[in-house]
Amino acid sequence: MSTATVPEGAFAGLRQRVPVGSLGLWLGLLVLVVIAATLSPGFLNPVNLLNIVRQASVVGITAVGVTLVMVTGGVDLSVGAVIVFGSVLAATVMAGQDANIPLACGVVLLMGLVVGLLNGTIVARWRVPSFILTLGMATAISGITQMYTGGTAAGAVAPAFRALFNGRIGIVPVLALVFVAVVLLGLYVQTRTVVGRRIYLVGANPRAALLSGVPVTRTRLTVFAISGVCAALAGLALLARSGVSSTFAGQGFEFDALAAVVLGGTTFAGGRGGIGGTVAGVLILAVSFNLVNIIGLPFDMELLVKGAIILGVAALHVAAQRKEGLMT
Amino acid sequence: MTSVPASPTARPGLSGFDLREQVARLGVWVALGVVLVVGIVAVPNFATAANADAILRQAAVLGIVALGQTFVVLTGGIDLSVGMLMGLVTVLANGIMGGDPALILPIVLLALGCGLVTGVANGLGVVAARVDPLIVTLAMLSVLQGVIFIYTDRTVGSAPAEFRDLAYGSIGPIPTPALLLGGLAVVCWVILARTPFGRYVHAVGSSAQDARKAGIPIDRIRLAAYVVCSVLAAIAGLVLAARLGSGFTGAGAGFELSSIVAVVVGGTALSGGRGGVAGTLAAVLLLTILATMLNLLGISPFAQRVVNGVVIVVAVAVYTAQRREA
Amino acid sequence: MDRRIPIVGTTLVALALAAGPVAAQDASGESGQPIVIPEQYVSPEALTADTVVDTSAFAKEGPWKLCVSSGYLVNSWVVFALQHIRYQASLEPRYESEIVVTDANFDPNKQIGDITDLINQGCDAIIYWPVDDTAIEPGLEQAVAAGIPTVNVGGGYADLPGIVSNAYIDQYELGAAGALRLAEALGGQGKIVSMLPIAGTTAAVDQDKALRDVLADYPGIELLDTQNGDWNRAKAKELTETWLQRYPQIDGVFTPAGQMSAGVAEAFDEAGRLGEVRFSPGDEYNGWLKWIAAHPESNGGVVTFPPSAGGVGVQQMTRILSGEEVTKGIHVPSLWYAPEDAAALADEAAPDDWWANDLPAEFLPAS
Amino acid sequence: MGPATDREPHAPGPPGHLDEPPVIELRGVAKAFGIVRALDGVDLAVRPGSVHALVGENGAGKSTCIGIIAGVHRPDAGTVLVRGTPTRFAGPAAAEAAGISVVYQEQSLVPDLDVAQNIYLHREPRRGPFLDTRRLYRDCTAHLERLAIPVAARAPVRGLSVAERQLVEIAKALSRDASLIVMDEPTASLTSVEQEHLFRVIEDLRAAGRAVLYVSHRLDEILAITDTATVLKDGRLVRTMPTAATSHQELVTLMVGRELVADLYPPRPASIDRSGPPRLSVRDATIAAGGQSAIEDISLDVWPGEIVGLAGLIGSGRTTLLRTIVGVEPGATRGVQVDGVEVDPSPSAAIAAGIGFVTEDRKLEGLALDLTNLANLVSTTLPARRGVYQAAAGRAIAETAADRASLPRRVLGARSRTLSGGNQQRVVVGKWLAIGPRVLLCDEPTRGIDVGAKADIHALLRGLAESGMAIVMASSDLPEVLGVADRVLVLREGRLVAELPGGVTEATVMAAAAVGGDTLGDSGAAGAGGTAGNDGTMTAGDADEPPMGGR
Repeated sequence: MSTATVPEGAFAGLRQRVPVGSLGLWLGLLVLVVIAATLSPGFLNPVNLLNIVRQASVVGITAVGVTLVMVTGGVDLSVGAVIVFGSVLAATVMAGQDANIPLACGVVLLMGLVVGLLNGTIVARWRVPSFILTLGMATAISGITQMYTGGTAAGAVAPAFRALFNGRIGIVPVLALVFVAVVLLGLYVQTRTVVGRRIYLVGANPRAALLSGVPVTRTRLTVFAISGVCAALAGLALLARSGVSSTFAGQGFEFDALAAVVLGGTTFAGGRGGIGGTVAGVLILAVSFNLVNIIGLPFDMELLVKGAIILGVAALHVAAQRKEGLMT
Repeated sequence: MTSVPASPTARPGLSGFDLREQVARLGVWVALGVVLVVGIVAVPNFATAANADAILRQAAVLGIVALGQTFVVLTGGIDLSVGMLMGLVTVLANGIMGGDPALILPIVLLALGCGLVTGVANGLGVVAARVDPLIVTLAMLSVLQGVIFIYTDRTVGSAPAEFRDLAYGSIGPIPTPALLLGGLAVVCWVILARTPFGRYVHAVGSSAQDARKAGIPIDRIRLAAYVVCSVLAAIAGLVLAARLGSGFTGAGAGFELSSIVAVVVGGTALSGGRGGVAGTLAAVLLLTILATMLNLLGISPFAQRVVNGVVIVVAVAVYTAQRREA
Repeated sequence: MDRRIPIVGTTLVALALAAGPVAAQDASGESGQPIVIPEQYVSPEALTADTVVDTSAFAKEGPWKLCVSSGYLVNSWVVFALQHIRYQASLEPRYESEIVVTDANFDPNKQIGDITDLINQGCDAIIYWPVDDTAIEPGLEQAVAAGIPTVNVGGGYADLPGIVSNAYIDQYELGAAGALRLAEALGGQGKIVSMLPIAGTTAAVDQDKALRDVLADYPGIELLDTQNGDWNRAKAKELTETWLQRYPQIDGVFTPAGQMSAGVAEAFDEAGRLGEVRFSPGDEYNGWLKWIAAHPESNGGVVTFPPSAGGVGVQQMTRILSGEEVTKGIHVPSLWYAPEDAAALADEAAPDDWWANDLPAEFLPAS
Repeated sequence: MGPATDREPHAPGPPGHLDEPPVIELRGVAKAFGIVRALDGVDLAVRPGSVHALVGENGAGKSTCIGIIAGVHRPDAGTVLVRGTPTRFAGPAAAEAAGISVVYQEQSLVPDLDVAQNIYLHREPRRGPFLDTRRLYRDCTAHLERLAIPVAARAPVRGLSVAERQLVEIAKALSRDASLIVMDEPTASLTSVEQEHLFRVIEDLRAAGRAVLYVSHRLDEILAITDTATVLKDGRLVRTMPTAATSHQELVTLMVGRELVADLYPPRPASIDRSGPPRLSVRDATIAAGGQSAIEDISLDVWPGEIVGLAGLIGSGRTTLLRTIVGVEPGATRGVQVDGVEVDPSPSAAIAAGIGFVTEDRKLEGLALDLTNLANLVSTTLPARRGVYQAAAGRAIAETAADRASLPRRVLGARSRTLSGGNQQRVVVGKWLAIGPRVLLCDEPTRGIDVGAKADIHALLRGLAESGMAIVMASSDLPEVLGVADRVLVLREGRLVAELPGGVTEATVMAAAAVGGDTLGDSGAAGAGGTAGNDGTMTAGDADEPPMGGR
């Protein structure tokens, strides 16, 4: 007996194989792209498009990790602080020497892992609500960052680090490639691994997952660890991009990432959504930002439009979901 | 002899009193007590009337906005727009008054009107458009900030002396803003604990579906919660306007998160349904007193931040552990 | 007074200006010296800075407990200003060695509370930089009422009852100097964009006004767009990338803060359009100084935004506590360094997020 | 127990009410959800002073019918008449105002409120604009006592067991001055004693001139207590008839549309070979306070091919025992062996040892409703090679499991939420069959599912046992326990008090469950089940206090 003859089953199977999020979301992105292309002839220039992807890379890399956390029903607001700490730490360890680059990257990723494991342990074992826990963690980490640096972003970026990560291969920015690589890796974990399966089971019904033998605690720990490492990697990306660490630079990244993830259809309730939708969310925000600048709106109007775009896309997305019968 | 057989799960109900649940509920008050005792015993210049006065005045702004945030969180929502609303009220109030006491009443009405409109807009976004509250209010944050900058791009206006009394005056020995906070807290407590509306707020947050089955108009309750939240944020904005005495465009930034922290540290579950304003009030006092103590102890600002983060983490962890056992 | 030199200079230039704006070629003065700008661009409120303040009410015997209320600390400039305060206080034996520092993290409500805490713990003097001048003034008034002098450092000049004195850097003057320098570099012709700090801050407001006032005298220069780069190198770079996409030709960039100058310049460089553009002077942020050293051909030099204002504030405070007569404001002059001289300020060994300074090693920010 | 005269005669019902117009009447009502026609031209009239049964298989349209009567759904076509007046309910509140009260099958209590707050939700006694808390608890306590429901008015609902919640649910519906009470599977999680009590309550309601619309899968109940029966099939009305004029067989035929085997229960094997080692062995399971209730020193052995039934009242520890065996109850002491090998206390260890656990509550613990049935079916196994999920193997496992649980393969890609209760239960059973279990623990395996599906599941369990599996089945449905199990263990207050052969009478079991282990010990040779017993604490005082018992 084959499922192919039954439309319902076939469609669901298809959706599982191509984990891109909802169609409405990509249509929304398309609309924004069309508007931008109409307003600015240079918008569709591949270099510009790739630049937008590169601009989105810091938030995007972060959002991949946050997505996995949110699919399990949690949230990670400490990522902004980890990004900043990561970039500061990397610059300090590098101290301007190319020879220190591997060590610096290693130390930063390890830091992200440790923070993620700490978040995950507290959330999974003590079952503390992750929103507030990671908010507190963010405050503590930014304090530690300042204590560590004495308030200024110490250290210096090694020349080769910038040359490598802020450069291009052909016309393709390396950071855009890193972003794409992280997305593909994330999609692989989400769709092809046991961990990916477990993440959805835990998010959709943790009690059922536990009884089904899913290691719920370890799964939660894993996603927070992934999120921490992604944020640390985003910190490295930020450093590569801005050339300097700053104790101030990362403020707000956690909400940018969160907005992208939620726009992408991953809900706070968990069990739904995924990295595919998140990528669309990240790109929608990036194109919106670009669009607002293209039009050259004054700061006040910029804020109004930004609010309207977030709300509009989210409402469209919700409407599409409701049509799909996912919401009651 | 009781007529209930066996089931230990019925035990809490037997007396209608569960010790652990009560401990969980009182946890934040216990922490507040401990911090107070430590402060009085170990921190120089802490146990003075002047310090108490300062703490109460500083706590009032966060306290009032956190009261409102409690309503929204109880329904299972969240409001990130409160800070910018406070900023807008601060800017408009001082900008328009420009020191003219005759404008106080109109300004108060205008502020409440701003709160009402914002609350209705947030509420409709959540109940009518069914967008996640975090997204709705994040968008609203952006919109309100835009409105502030449409009105002015710099610090404007001033508050007349009569208006400043809202923040700096005293009635008897009690600072006016503390009295306002106390009064609003009592009103909010009565609403939540003693009126049908309050009961429905809890019910909607605990299980919207079941509340709907009971005939509760859940959308209207949610909408009302956002309105209450925004109106209280507007009142907090008025107190902030009086305290700052001028319209600073960035005045309210940060209150969205600090109010949520206060609500959660106060024991209201972010998932909704459980908690109340009493805990929020205690948490606001706890956080304010802690900040003051660290200042009085001369702890470095960087270390203070770490302490703040750890306090949030530990408070919530301990609290969760208590609730889980209960 | 420290302010006299620029004013004298200003007068001279003003005379020279009689022939028209083009004559203001030397408007920025000599390299390494305080900036000099035409009188028409001097902000009027700054003139009250010469008002003499009676400090007798604040005079007291040492030792003095010096306290610092910071509006924010997540910014390397204020960290350096704080280190200048520490250093300067260490030179005056009447100050207690321990300095109390509070941080309001951009919340004016908390800064008022912090100031009250400082009053309650018996501080003898409060040096501060505000979240916003007027927004925290009620707290300062309480301090003054309690007999505690207050000195504002780093921000603009503010004439308010709660402020005993200001060690100020004139944001308008700095902006005007930068704008004039850019206008001259462009020969009075071209299209420019403007990158300002955080919207609503005194710096953004004053610099914007200065730019527009100067441009009013240069009708050949067109201001294409204004954005807020928030003193953030990454954000400035991102905004500039959009400019580069929008405008096929950009002749000049007005960006008087080094963090943003560096981000803007990098974006132009990466787009291969560094050749077409002139920059306004940035400040002595080390990342910008390093850029200047590496790109002698394309930079706008430096108009300093000296963190030593912190030290000047302590000196002013010492006079107040001693009962000496002071003025309402003490101007901390911005110095002008031509591009060729600015490179010498760069400290290649130090991080980018660093400021040119003369502090002894033990007073440099800990890392 | 609970004689009718104890109850407040709060019914206005005048005599001669049978001549009155129906309390509620549906005429030609149709309702579609998307392309699914849930109801198609259904007529239904419920008269005052009558108990009206609504029967049908899952998906027959019963729930939609209730939804329309309760004002949750609005009909696409047809008329709803309340006491003869055409009415359109704006919402649940309007239906409630019209005197309609619903006991939902899917319980509708708000977990963070207490019992009294739930019972009077949206109808709180007030004093001026404020809640009259004192009266709330006073009224509620009186109401609960009147119904002899052993739950405290101030008990938070979050802490109540499923059965206790069901009782509160009924109390809530009865607290309204309703002229029509709709009961959707009210006995699904009740034990026999509680059911008996409920039936007396219903009898009183009828006597008081109220109308009761009674929805149940348990045909014996329907035949016993209802006056009229309406059978739905596929959203259409099949027939309405006086209950007295029909039979079990006829009802089943009408519902299913085909003849079912007369005996609902599969034949039991003549004997079980207990000479070998037991497949599942539990020694001295003890836990002070588990998720549901405490248990103490429970030991049992189950041999291959055997189905052991667990009977007992609410809170007797049936569920806790099962949860302890699979190792999800922290703090429990226990010795569990499968085929003589010790099993660590964790669900994954239990799965590795071949223990499957079909949980009581599908939505709470059984299924991830938002995920596909395929995802749920493979959730217990997740075939992997070096961390990489083997999709093809997973699909094969799911298909095999679906086949064994009689779940159509075409629904594998659909979300579990979209299935009927019976099919959802098949998914739950299927995901445990996927592990190739040696031991299967079932908690209320047929709760709230229809006759056909129920018989399927019974047959499935029997078939699994015959293949050598050891099965432990806890159920409140006593006929089910007696009909399916080879051996029945009776729990009371967390202790094992009796061990009875399958096929004993319900009365025997109830006596043991309510009174204590008088009948225990005769089958001690059958296993360690005999080790727990009457320790003398069971006094006559306890005996007359079953949950629904009165004073």
